[in-house]
Amino acid sequence: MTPAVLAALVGAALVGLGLYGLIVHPHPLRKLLAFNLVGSGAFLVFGMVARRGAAAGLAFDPVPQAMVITGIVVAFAASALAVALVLRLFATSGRVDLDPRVWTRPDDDSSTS
Amino acid sequence: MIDGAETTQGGDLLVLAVLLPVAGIIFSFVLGGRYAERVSICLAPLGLVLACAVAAAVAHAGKPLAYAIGGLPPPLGIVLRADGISATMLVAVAIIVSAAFLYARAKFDTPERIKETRSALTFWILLQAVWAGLTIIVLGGDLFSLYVALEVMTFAAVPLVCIDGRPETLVAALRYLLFALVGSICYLLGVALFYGSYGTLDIALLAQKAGPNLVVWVAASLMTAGLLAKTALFPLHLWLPPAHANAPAAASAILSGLVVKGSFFLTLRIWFFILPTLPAVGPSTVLGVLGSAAILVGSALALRQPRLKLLIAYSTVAQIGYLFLVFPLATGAHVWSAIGWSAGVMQVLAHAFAKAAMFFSAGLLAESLGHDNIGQLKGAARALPLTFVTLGLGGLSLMGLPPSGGFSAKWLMLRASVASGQWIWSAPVLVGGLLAAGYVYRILTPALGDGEITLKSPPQRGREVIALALVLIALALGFMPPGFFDFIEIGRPLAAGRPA
Amino acid sequence: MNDILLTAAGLIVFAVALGLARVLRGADDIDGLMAAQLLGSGGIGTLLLIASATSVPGVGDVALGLALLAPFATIAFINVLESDDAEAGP
Amino acid sequence: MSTAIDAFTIVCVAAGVFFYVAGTVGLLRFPDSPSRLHALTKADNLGLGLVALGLLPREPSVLGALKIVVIWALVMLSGASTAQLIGRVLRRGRR
Amino acid sequence: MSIQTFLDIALALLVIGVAVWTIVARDLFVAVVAYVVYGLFLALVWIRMYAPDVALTEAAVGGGVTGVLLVAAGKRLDISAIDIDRQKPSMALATLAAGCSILLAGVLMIVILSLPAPAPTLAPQAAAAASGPGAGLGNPITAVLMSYRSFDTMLEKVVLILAVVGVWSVGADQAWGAAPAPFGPDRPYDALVFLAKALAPVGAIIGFHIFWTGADAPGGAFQGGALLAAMWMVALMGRLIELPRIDARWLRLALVAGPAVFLAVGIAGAMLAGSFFAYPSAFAKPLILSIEAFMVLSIAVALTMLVAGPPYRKGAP
Repeated sequence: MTPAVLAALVGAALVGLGLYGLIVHPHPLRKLLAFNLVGSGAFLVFGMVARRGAAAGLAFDPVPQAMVITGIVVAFAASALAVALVLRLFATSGRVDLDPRVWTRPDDDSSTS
Repeated sequence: MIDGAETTQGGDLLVLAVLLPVAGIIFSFVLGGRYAERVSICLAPLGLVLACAVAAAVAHAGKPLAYAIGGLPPPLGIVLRADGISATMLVAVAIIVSAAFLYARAKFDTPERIKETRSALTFWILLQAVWAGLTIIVLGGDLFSLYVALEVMTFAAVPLVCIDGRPETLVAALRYLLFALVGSICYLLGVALFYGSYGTLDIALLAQKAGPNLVVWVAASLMTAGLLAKTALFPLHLWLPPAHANAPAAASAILSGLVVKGSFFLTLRIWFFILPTLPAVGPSTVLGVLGSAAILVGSALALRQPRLKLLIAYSTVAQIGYLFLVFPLATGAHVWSAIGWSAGVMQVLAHAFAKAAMFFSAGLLAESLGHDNIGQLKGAARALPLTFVTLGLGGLSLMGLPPSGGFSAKWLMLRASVASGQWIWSAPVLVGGLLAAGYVYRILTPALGDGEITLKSPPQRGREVIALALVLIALALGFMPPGFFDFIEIGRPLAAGRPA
Repeated sequence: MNDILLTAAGLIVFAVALGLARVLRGADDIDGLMAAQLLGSGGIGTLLLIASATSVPGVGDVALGLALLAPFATIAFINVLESDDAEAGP
Repeated sequence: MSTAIDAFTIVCVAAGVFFYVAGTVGLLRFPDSPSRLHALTKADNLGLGLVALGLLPREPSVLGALKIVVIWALVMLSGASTAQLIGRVLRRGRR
Repeated sequence: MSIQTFLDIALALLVIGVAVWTIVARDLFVAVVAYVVYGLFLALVWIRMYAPDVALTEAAVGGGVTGVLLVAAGKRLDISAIDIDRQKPSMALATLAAGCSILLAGVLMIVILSLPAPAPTLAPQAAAAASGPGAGLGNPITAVLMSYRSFDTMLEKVVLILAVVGVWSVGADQAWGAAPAPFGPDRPYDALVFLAKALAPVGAIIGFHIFWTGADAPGGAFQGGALLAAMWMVALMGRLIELPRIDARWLRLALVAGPAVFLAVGIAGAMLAGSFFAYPSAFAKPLILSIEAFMVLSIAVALTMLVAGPPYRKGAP
């Protein structure tokens, strides 16, 4: 087993772990951490694909690696947006539950448009 | 060289169609303030013209257009392609986005004395971003470009949901974001596996190479699962109703009418364009069953909603279900699969126009009445006649009554299920229609009755007409000439199966 | 020789990873940060050793980047502590 | 010559590893946060310093050697500063 | 078993261990610290995969900048977590989640092991491309990002702009136009000021170095931009400089500079090189480097503004 395949197996495990965290954790920031684990797991699978594609004097196939770099930046942007939403939610309501039952509001409330 | 890898005549149009909204985002962001609105309003007609030009070029050529970016063909380069269905979608997107721009001017105007407001600037930029994302999704020929396009859509759609900043909208946006992000990552994992197997991400190249093996099955399943989370197919629909019901009406119309169709469109790309020859009876059946469940659950929940916008949002959950019946009804190279395909495309279009019109109307109603509680609509139809005409006609299409695009779609679905001997799929179509009738009557019956109603503000004729225009398009779809159904087959693998 | 360097790298990672046990045992936030800090400098040392022992280009630059970023989490944390009263940004 | 350099490298790196281990043990064993902080800074500076010193003569290019020195200097700088910051926070008794 | 294999396995176990810890930690803040540590180990894994470019990105973006973002948020939300984390997930939910996760991870592992050999690759084409049409760069990753997949790279910059708009959009209406909340207390400790003064200029030089060498060696616009963002943040934390107002024209221009220049060059390519996003072969390298220079600017500003958060005005709700 090459280091790359080993890393990809780790990636698969991370995807599983992250999924577990996403489902069981009620706190949005914990969910975000879990999502980031899933993301990095997926990137490791890309990394293995890149390393397996070593050829023509290159130690890796640059195409998947370029994609990982794009992906990392996008994942960061997503984290930033999520953090901003959570902090704003906490600031305006003092709580961060995502459970919809907490948020059902009386029907006579005013309009939304 | 494989077909569709090199730039064809008219390919430039595709790049321009993508770059137009991208440039719009950049200009709006730099100029700021009311210029964001002006840029959007100026670009919309250009986009519409470009979309029509693309459609005309596809129809004229009778085969897909392609453009290899940078003159660099796949596997290393990226190709934009427009076939029949993407040209159709491009036009629909341009029309609905333009309508949303016009409709939103009243609400997201920047007042004279103020340099720039939060909601106006973000709204105009993000709506253009949705437009850009959808354009790339329908034209993209490379699975990774499509991933980036999906992310463009996510980053545009999520803040639109919480643009008015109330805590419950923030929760809706956050849940939407998490679903969307996980969906993207699942999609990305599938992309990695496809690349690892075939060394390319170009859709046309993959279609030639991909065969039925374990890696392909897993990759396609992962991507589909991720896209289902973004499309909000039952049981992954939980995020949709609060998100769509809480956004401003113009945004709700785009989110419900178009954004969920973007990820659905990619599901079509995977199964009908990359893997058309896979013996996919199992997956199609699963998708069909989930779709049927969505029709029943979504409709049943719509019947119980206290607020108009929530009702319409749950109706979206149900109507998305219909879309997935296209998988059992159009898979494979049968005579009937062309009917199923036509049905699916028709459902996409009819729902997009009708739902956008209904959300527009719901927004107008809420602005005029100061609320959108269904229990307090008594006599509202007399006060807002045009709005209720639009709601009623939209409901007609949702129910699937003639003459409407919704009727054509459901009629074609029934025909396909009969022709293919898969009678079972007619059941959800028919039951869904009845349930839709139920929830549409829930809105109309009290409104048509007697009652005293006080308007907070007078009806806005101009915006009512925009909504009415969209719903009329939804009805007009019921009168599409046969040539249209030939057009949407252009470039579809296995399209040969259709009757001459 | 390269194997010796790699072994040293492994030992350092192992040692600082043990330091993490400190945080695992549920000490307070500051201990957690100190462990993270130690891990940062351990990681840099490891990278230097790997750079010297293997022929992967660019490892030195990665170490350089890490060295720049090592104090970040700690500073951010302290800033939050200090600005808690003001309810200010990150 | 090269054996002498190798020996030098080995001695320095081994000493560096020792300080890393010592720092960890300190972090684990010392009773209170200020003394743990002490252990941490020692390990940071000496451990990395010795490893860097040991690797310097193996570096073929001047630029590479310079890079190692810069890295070490950066870690020294940020380690010392953050230690001070943590120390202040500890003294103020904030957790 | 060679020493390398042993180390690889140990590293793999460490990564998984820290990841498990991120998930199971009782305390929100501990989970965040674990995640920062995880980013560091991940950088080591990327090195072992012969991916120094990715390792650098992971260290700078994944570990460094995300670390600042999450540590600050985690500390602030610590209180909110107390009552939420007490709600233990029901046994049924936990079992279901574990089942799904194990199934997914298992299937992925099987698929990973059954990928075809020899692996398909675009490395030969990319290597030829790096010295061939439209590039002339020694770093094949930069060539792929800037030439062959230029379209994706430009779109991804647009994503960054949208993320900034999204983050700004959650601010209060009354605060619109103002600067985000400052990064640190009004009167930072002397040690922090000293660190900022010393680190920021050195770091800025290193950031430029990494961007500049990126044409031919590991590094590039992303990594350089992320390091520059980090250095800007250090200076902001030491209150050496202040955050700009979000309606400042220069800020808006800096944020769009990368994609705008990319777009302009892409359109010019249609006239000068016969195809959108094609580079005239004589100027390919200087053109790419100048696009990258603007991208570095945009990335650095965007990352910083993403961490800084929405505009802030005292007293606004």
